[in-house]
Amino acid sequence: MFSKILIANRGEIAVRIIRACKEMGVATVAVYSEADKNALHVALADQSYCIGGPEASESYLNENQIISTAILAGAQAIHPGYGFLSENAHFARACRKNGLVFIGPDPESMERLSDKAILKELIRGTGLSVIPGTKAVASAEEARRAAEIIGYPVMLKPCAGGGGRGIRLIRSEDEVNDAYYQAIGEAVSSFGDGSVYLEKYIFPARHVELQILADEHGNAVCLGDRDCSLQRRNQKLLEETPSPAVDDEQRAQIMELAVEAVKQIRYVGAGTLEFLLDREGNFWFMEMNIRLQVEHCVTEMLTGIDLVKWQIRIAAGIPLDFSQKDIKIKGSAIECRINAGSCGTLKMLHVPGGPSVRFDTYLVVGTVVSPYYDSLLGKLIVYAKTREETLRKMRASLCELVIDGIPTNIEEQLRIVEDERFTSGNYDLTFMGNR
Amino acid sequence: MFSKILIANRGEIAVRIIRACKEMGVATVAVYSEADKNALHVALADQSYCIGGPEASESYLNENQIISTAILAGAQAIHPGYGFLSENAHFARACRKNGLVFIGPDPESMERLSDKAILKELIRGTGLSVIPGTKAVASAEEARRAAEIIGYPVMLKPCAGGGGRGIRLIRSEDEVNDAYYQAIGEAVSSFGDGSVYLEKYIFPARHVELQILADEHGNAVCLGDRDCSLQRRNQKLLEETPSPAVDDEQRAQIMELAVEAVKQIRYVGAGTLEFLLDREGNFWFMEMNIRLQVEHCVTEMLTGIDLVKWQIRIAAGIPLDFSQKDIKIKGSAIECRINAGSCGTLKMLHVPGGPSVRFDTYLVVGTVVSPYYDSLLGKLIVYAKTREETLRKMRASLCELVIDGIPTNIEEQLRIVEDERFTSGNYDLTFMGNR
Amino acid sequence: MKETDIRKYAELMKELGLTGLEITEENSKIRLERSVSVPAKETVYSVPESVGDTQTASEPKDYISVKSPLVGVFYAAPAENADPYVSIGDRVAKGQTLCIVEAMKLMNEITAEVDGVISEICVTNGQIVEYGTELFHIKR
Amino acid sequence: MKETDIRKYAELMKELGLTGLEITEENSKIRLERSVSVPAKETVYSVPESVGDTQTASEPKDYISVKSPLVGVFYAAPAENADPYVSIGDRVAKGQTLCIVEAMKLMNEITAEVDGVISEICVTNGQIVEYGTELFHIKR
Repeated sequence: MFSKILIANRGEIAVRIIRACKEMGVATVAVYSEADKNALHVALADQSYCIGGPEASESYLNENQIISTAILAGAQAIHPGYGFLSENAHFARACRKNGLVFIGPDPESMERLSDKAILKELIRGTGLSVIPGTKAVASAEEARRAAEIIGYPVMLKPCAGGGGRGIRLIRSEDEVNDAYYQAIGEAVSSFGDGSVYLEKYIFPARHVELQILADEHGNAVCLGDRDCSLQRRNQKLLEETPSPAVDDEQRAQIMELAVEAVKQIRYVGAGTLEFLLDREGNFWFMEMNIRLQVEHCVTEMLTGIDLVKWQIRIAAGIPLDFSQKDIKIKGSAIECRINAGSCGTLKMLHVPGGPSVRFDTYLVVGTVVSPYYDSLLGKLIVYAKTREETLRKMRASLCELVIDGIPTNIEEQLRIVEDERFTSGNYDLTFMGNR
Repeated sequence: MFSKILIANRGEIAVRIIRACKEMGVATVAVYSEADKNALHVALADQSYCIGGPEASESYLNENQIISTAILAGAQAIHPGYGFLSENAHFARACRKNGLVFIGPDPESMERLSDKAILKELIRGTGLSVIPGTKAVASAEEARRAAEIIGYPVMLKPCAGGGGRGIRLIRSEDEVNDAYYQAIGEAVSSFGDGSVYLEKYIFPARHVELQILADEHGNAVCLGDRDCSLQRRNQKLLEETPSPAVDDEQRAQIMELAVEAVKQIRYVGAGTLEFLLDREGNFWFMEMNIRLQVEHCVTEMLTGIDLVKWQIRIAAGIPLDFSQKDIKIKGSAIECRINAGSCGTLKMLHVPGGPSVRFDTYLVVGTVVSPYYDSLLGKLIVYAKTREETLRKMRASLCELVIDGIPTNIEEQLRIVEDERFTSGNYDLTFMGNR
Repeated sequence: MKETDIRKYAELMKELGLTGLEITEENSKIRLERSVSVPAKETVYSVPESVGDTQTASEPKDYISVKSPLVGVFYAAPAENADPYVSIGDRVAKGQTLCIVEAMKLMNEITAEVDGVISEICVTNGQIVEYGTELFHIKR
Repeated sequence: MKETDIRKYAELMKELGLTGLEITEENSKIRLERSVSVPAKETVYSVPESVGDTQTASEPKDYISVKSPLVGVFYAAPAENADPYVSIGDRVAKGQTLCIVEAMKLMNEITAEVDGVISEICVTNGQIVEYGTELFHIKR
């Protein structure tokens, strides 16, 4: 096991990881930008080093500075959290070169799995269904032929794209030509790369993902699913486990397939398989996240398994001490992301409490929310034996939560939690007015 | 089920009960004294009524005012919390007379079980061992004869006593005479009643108690044990479950006996059987608490069962929906009571977080700790899979907890949690220098 | 005293973190006071309205408050169609019944503690009143 | 009353933790008051010492700070037994090497940005420095 870990992140996830380390008896090194010198993660860690200016590129994305600090401070491993360097194979390789353990998959896996085409090829071989689609199409004619085979509606997506930008929907054959040239133009102007590919358009759909833990010794376990259909412009707002759209039998089936797939691709670490779930109950594989997710906490509340600790243990070569049969999917857990509406300074914080209420945050009185980083202030997570009770608990907790001095989306979350579509469980990706 | 409940209490337990009601969809009525008008429980409840002056006798112990408020507000039941009216059979009877449900046992049970002699008689018949002792002894000679049978050392206790006052230890026959007359004198001057009784002195001993839930339908379940040996002058400071002094086999045995005993005495509600555990592993029954305990939360963290909600459901006649085999004693939970050292006004509060960390409190910025009520500010409770990890988690959480403006015992709790006797689990009632 | 001097002193106080400054020179005297940084109390958890106004206690009053000694229902009259015990402007004598607060079927008569004139009736007939709710103002 | 006197008294109050000071001399009298109560901001979660002094930024400075542009180990000299690059009192020219900060086996030379005289060396040989740690003061 490691005796000292550097946390290459900030905000609530840095706090979360530092706390996990303390509970494991592992010393912690925080790094921070000039904008974060008064931040909670800096105060909580055993050692803290300022590594650069407020811009992430100067600090939290500054690979050399972070590795150099880890070496100087005597850390053996680096936890990247989520975002920033967490999916950066170059950084993982640099860690290894400097004798540091990157807490995540090895750089070769990262490269292999970050190439969508390779990943889909790999997954197709495991028994999971991949969304039908093409590689880059060279002409409108080729797009038309492919669409014929896949079946309308289809989507044209930029190969170099991301974040939902530059996507065109094609409902029938006569729309192909115009859409193709518009998509190419947009792809060039947005990403400097005009190649586009075709994919089956699954609608209406829910975003359902499966949490995986896999160790070096060939053990892999699936910790259930999460429904993340509540998004605005591809940003998740609220997540729950288990998904109200998936019945126990379906869940058991897809979990088994997922474990099998992860074993086949020899993945090691914490990971997430993301699917689109259609009305007929088919799971269409979209992509794999090879890091901790923001919403990992709902899975922790449901299963009682600490994902951060297991990430660290797996990186240290420790085998999982539980197996699939130990995972009980009982009750219901919901997370509401509490985001800042704009910058501000925290004047007062009141956090709801009681059994199975958790608020993961970096807020302390005086915390300044600066424009440099994302708007996530904290995550309110509650668990209860039934979804109905969990909903009431979330409502009560949202009502009790007070964040004074920073505009937040608490009111919006309350409206979502009280929305009939949400309470009935009958919602999909269109909930927030998305396509 | 009730649609509205009045909470006849204040502080952290009133907040705890109100939150439980919100999660159950039950409306809440708070009552408060003039000293508590800015208190959190007043702000959280759906309705709040001032019922009297700061002295508890004028407010939280004012039976008529509380019942009258319940009737006016349209509450169907009253939850008394702990302390105040929670063990008051007269109040429970007054509730019933006014068509209100008292959330606790019925007044007849309360009277029967609050008489120590009757209770011990009842328990003796159930298979549990009661501490050997006498009823009131009429002379020094009678005391000597009884001590001969019980075996030295013995204790002389005032019949009217409580809180550990006026107790005398007798190690051998020649101490009986002096002790007897001293004890009588002290009992007269302290309690106005000179009758004393004899009890076997169990030393060294641990205070171990068992949590029970029993419904009207004859179901009774034991939710494991709690070790409360860490006391100062009979005040519990820190509690843990399971007790490190009890092995699994012993635990299974005593839990079974306890369930049997509770069924035999036909107890209904949440209750606690308190024992002294001697070095040979014998459980000696001391007394029964017929209400919620302060330390109920460690049991909740270990078992995942919400005791407050079940108290309310049981009072509404709902049968337990789980049985003994569903109760898994896995992992370890510890509670540190955070007490005020003196009065003050809260300037700033920072609460530790993360998985399985809970802080039940009534503190919000501006809260005034007044001299009228007890010193409990909050309860820090943590849970982890092993006792070692729970200890580390508690240390980290105590270090992170900041209560600014009110002197507290956080430092003392840290010293306890780091004390070798505590970490090894090898402690008893003498820990804090008690006899 | 010149305005510029006052400005100078005020600036100085701010810079030096003073809350008071008094200067007496020959036959002139100046005294400045300021309050520093907003006290923490103002960020306090909002108090529910039912709690009532705490400030009145500290203000000087030219009347005596009659407060409810218990939680109950306020009745201005002895029976439904009867005249109220008192109206605004009525002269009342110490010990005179002013109203009834009903709790648990018991009619609790609230009496005047002083002689005086009813200057305000603070509650309405049938209203639930708490411990400490103001019922009447009596002017001596 | 002279501004310098008021300043002097205020400083004294701060140092001695006084909340009031009144001086009567011949025909002048001065009274100063300050509140000690720690402002709310200072009760904030304590900042670790490594963060450095934030106040210096706002104070007027008569020197140029040379700060470390990276995390690393500070070396005053090019080799173990060599003379240090600069000492206090040395005149330095813009572009002149002042020290080395080593990170990941790379020796990063830190150079003077202005001509001037070294008035202070803020760190010691072999010390770990962070981004922004002050290394030297240079007086122009």
